[in-house]
Amino acid sequence: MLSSETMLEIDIAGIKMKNPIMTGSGTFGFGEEYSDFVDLNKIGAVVVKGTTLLPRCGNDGVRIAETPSGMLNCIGLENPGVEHFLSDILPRLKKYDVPIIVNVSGNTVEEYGQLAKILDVYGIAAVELNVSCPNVKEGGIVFGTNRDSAAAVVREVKRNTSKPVIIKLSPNVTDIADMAVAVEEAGADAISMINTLIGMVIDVDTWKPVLGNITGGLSGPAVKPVAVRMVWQVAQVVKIPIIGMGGIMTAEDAIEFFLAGASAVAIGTANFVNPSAVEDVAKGIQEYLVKKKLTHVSQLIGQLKVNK
Amino acid sequence: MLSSETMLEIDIAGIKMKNPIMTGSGTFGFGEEYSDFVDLNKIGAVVVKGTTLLPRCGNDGVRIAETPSGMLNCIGLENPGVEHFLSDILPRLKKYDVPIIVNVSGNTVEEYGQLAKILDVYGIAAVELNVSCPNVKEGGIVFGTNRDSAAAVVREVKRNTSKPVIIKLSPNVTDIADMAVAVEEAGADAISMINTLIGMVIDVDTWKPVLGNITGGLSGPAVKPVAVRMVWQVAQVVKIPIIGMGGIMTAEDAIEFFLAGASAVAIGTANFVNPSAVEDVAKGIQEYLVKKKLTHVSQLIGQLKVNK
Amino acid sequence: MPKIAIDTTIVENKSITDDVKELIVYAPKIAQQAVPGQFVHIKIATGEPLLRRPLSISNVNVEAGTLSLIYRIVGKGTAYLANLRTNDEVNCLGPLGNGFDLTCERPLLVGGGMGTAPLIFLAQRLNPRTTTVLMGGRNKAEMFWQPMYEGLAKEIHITTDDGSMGTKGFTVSALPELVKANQFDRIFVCGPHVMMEAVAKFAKEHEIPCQVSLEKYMACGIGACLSCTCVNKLGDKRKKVCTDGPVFWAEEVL
Amino acid sequence: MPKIAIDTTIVENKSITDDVKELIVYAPKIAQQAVPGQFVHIKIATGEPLLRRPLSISNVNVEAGTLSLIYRIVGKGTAYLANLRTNDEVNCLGPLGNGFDLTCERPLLVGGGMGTAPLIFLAQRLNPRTTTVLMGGRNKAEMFWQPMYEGLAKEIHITTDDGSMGTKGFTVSALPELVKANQFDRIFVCGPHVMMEAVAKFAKEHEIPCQVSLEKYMACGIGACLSCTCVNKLGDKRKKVCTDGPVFWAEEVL
Ligand SMILES: Cc1cc2nc3c(=O)[nH]c(=O)nc-3n(C[C@H](O)[C@H](O)[C@H](O)COP(=O)(O)OP(=O)(O)OC[C@H]3O[C@@H](n4cnc5c(N)ncnc54)[C@H](O)[C@@H]3O)c2cc1C
Ligand SMILES: Cc1cc2nc3c(=O)[nH]c(=O)nc-3n(C[C@H](O)[C@H](O)[C@H](O)COP(=O)(O)OP(=O)(O)OC[C@H]3O[C@@H](n4cnc5c(N)ncnc54)[C@H](O)[C@@H]3O)c2cc1C
Ligand SMILES: Cc1cc2nc3c(=O)[nH]c(=O)nc-3n(C[C@H](O)[C@H](O)[C@H](O)COP(=O)(O)O)c2cc1C
Ligand SMILES: Cc1cc2nc3c(=O)[nH]c(=O)nc-3n(C[C@H](O)[C@H](O)[C@H](O)COP(=O)(O)O)c2cc1C
Ligand code: FES
Ligand code: FES
Repeated sequence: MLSSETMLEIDIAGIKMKNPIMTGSGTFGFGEEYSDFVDLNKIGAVVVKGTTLLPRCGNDGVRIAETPSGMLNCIGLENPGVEHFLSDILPRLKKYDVPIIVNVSGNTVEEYGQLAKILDVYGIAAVELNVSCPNVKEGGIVFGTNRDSAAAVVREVKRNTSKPVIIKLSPNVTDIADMAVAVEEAGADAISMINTLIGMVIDVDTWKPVLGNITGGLSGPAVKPVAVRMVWQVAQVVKIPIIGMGGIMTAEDAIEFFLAGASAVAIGTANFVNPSAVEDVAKGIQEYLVKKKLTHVSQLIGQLKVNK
Repeated sequence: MLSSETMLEIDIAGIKMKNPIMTGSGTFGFGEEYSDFVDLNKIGAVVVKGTTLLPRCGNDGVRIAETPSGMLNCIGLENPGVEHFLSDILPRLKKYDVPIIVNVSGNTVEEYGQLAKILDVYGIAAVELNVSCPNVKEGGIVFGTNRDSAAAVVREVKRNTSKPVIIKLSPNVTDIADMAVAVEEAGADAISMINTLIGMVIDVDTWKPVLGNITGGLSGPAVKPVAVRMVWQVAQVVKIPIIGMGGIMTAEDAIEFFLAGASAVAIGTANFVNPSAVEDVAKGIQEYLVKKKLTHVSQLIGQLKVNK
Repeated sequence: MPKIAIDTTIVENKSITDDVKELIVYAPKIAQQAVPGQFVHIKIATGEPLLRRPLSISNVNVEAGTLSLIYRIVGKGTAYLANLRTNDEVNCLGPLGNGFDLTCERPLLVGGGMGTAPLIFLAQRLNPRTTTVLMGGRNKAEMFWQPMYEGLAKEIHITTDDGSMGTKGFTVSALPELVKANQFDRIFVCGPHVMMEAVAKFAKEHEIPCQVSLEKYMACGIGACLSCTCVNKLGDKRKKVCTDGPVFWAEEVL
Repeated sequence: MPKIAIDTTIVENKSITDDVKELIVYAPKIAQQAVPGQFVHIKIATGEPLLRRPLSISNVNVEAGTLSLIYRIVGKGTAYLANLRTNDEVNCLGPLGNGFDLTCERPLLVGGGMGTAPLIFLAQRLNPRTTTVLMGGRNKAEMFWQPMYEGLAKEIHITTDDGSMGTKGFTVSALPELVKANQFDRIFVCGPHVMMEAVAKFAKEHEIPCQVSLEKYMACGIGACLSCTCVNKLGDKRKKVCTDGPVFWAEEVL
């Protein structure tokens, strides 16, 4: 029997984590915002807000809408830019003993490469590629819904960094397994999934979209069944580790993802509801392992019993 | 000002309906099951359970699972077969003054044609093509997620029937607008959307999938934002009418679909929660029109105000 | 006999054990029509949980216009239900399903766990026939049923898995003796699937007509969604537990 | 001053008008720290609605350890909240946001609609300074605030859109006269956006420092999600209403 200290320790693509509970980019700020509620030294990894080359002020108008068991957001990648992150924010984060993963978005394949290169510095554990934002060069196609573009982004980033490269898959695709295979072949070190499903809410009084951006990304418990299914499908076809997310509120939700094949999980929307969710989920998983007389969380990974 | 009788009357691809509230296939049986709760003569159309050439007994094991604001189902197209439908069920339905639309599923393109031909009889208002079931000939690909297969199904059916042909789109695709354009070009008279999103739930106690079929189709309020978004996207690119569905519980939900561009709506999962949902939604829409001083439901269709 | 869906007021929601409660709702139209073996499908809250929950009618009081539903708290819906108070409302859809076939003279009722609930209503309606009840549970704590059968059965036999009350063992182990001592012309059984299988097998061997009451996950409860079908051993078409059942002749479904 | 998220017990949830209620919750740690202008973000039920709801702290009773939240029932969350009873629990996250700047001597408080709520707490803490309150609403039915300001303001002026109480018109129409009669060195305004804009414009013209309190849809409430940002007129970066606000100097954001 391992001690409770080590039963959650895990290594994802070379990123050593005290437990497999990470934060979903955009839902945990830069980590510091949650320091009243969570001991940042006790969580698996902090994945910071989506970062771009230049500062962005994001979308105008209403940016979130609540939906049944979920929410839509169209923040629009508001962020201070990568340089400001490195000069002003990262130094503060370094005082915590937690891997910092930077989620990045580019307008072109080259921009992803540039971002990766700039971020290939001490204090950053990995980069996570957000390929779900519309871009210009590809004529409105999103990198995340085209296997070749997604693979091109991964290859370009791998050429530019020594850090592990995580690519975050969009669920808005016909064949998620095919996307996963493409990015694995291109050299991705890990896959995180799922990003948000595209959705929309209309105000029946004003006849206008509720969100300033018309559509937004759906997250929260509503999407969990889709996320678990996709993680399971991808786990059948790739060897690289999967970071599962989408609607995780409790340890039990997280365990569904592990059983489906995720090696780690991330907590997104749940942080808004319960600001200590990341720690609570980690504790709950530990309790579950003890109850089930297991010694390490890895004993759950991909253990779904399917007899068809 | 039109009378309350006529303010909801609508014609979808030649199907004359007293109101634009239909039922979602598979959620309303053959209509008769709901006759204690709904006056079938007062609803827009009854879309009956998915029908196949031969009787099918459906999937084994657990067939439904509740999810946050939604449910998964894997009924597996249990149905008595088209011949039994025509000989035993349709005669009973003919006594109601309501259009009967038959939802059909084939294993091959030809089967869809055969089904359409067999159903090209008096008493049937239209056929609705369910193209979201895995099939054999295409090697596991689902017709509904491939533009060419979907178009081929529509063409084959059009050749074999004099009835309006509605094709029901699957939301499990990268580009729903592209699918819609393909089926419109192939001659579809109307589009219904959305069918269910594929999802999965795992029992963390037994480590088994809850559903006998491992995965199932997600429906209910959870999917509404995705459905409204897809209807809106498709309404921008096709001229044929759209029958919107996905999570409609109330008149307000239905109105979102009209504003997004649907000409009619269907009620699915809500029937299980409120067995008189179809009539309640129709009444609610009428009240809304009166409140908004509108004279006809068509004044809502596609009226979303977007200033981007 | 039309089914109805109505908002009903909670008259009482009382604890029986730590995790079992009895809900009394005022639903005169359903109470009047209901027969033993039927169930109601209840919508517990406006929003979540989304689906209705099927609960057997464990008894009715036609004069008072009330239904009694005895339920174990097992998940989200029943936990929420347990928090409701007198005068709160739940929507009841019912009465649903078919009932037990009462054309018998000397019935044996076999209940296991929560399956014992609908047999109370059955015992009541079998009166004044001579009725024997056999009930089983895991331990003494689960065997709170006896007072509810007061005056409804000639004799009550109890088995518990751990022997903490009645005879140690499963209900089926008690059958040979009971059948030897009585001339049963019917066995009604409601409980865990394995138990119903065992009792039905025994009944078949002893040529006693046997009815079972099945449980399946249900969405509509009225025969429309096909969530709940089971294999029909006597034909090719499936049976719907919600409308063809929940009560079946054992040989149809087991 | 660490923020906390705690389960709090409802002391009272009383009706003020048809659609406005006052919720008193026992949250001593928050009550102790809170300053006027701050809010709490409350999780109303375990499941749905999913997100928290921001409500201004309309007053605190440090001795009793309670917070008062005055809310209008406008949608799903507030409707659910309105149904809660004494001893029910809600989870409170707070105190959130910055507060009003109290470095003034002769303040004018302008409240519109539910924006009048946080000004009660402000008026209390401005004591013993001489405070004038101007409040506006659509009609008499909306102007239930007066007793809540009892003893907190030197004078209270009221405007209603329909003239059913006080002066007919908007709050801003009453400003010229008030400003002529008093030497205000600060205007605090909380209410509909258009009203705050009008008051801020007036304040600027009359060179009276003015603070406004903004409302935005919020997910986290603690500066992490960027749901709530607004344009910073004095710089290039956006401001977060939940942490940089909700109280801003008018020229920063209007
Ligand atoms: C005809 C019939 C009669 C029943 N009568 C009784 C009774 O009298 N007393 C009693 O305690 N229980 C009875 N049950 C079982 C009862 O319906 C479930 O315990 C209850 O639905 C669990 O709901 P939950 O939200 O607490 O559990 P959850 O596990 O959270 O429910 C999740 C979903 O699974 C379904 N589900 C879970 N367990 C069962 C089950 N055993 N059977 C059917 N659906 C299930 C729920 O309805 C819901 O859709 C009956 C079931 C059926 C089919
Ligand atoms: C800092 C702050 C302080 C507030 N203080 C008060 C107060 O003291 N008294 C009071 O009555 N109201 C106050 N409000 C507004 C209050 O938060 C909303 O009325 C409430 O969230 C509506 O919730 P609902 O579920 O009833 O409405 P719904 O419309 O069903 O809510 C749907 C979603 O929209 C959000 N939302 C709707 N209206 C508003 C709004 N006006 N502002 C922000 N989010 C909104 C909800 O939070 C929720 O996420 C305040 C808002 C903010 C931002
Ligand atoms: C407000 C908000 C902002 C988000 N911003 C980002 C982002 O910048 N980059 C990114 O890759 N994902 C972003 N996401 C997606 C989340 O990281 C996560 O993938 C998604 O929300 C699903 O998980 P959940 O259901 O637990 O929230 C955002 C989500 C939310 C709700
Ligand atoms: C139990 C169940 C069975 C269904 N069966 C079918 C079917 O046979 N054919 C079909 O095209 N769609 C079927 N559907 C999909 C619905 O018709 C509808 O498209 C979907 O449920 C979304 O609408 P809703 O959210 O209102 O339920 C089924 C849905 C459910 C829940
Ligand atoms: S529950 Fe729907 S058919 Fe039985
Ligand atoms: S509400 Fe999340 S940053 Fe303000």
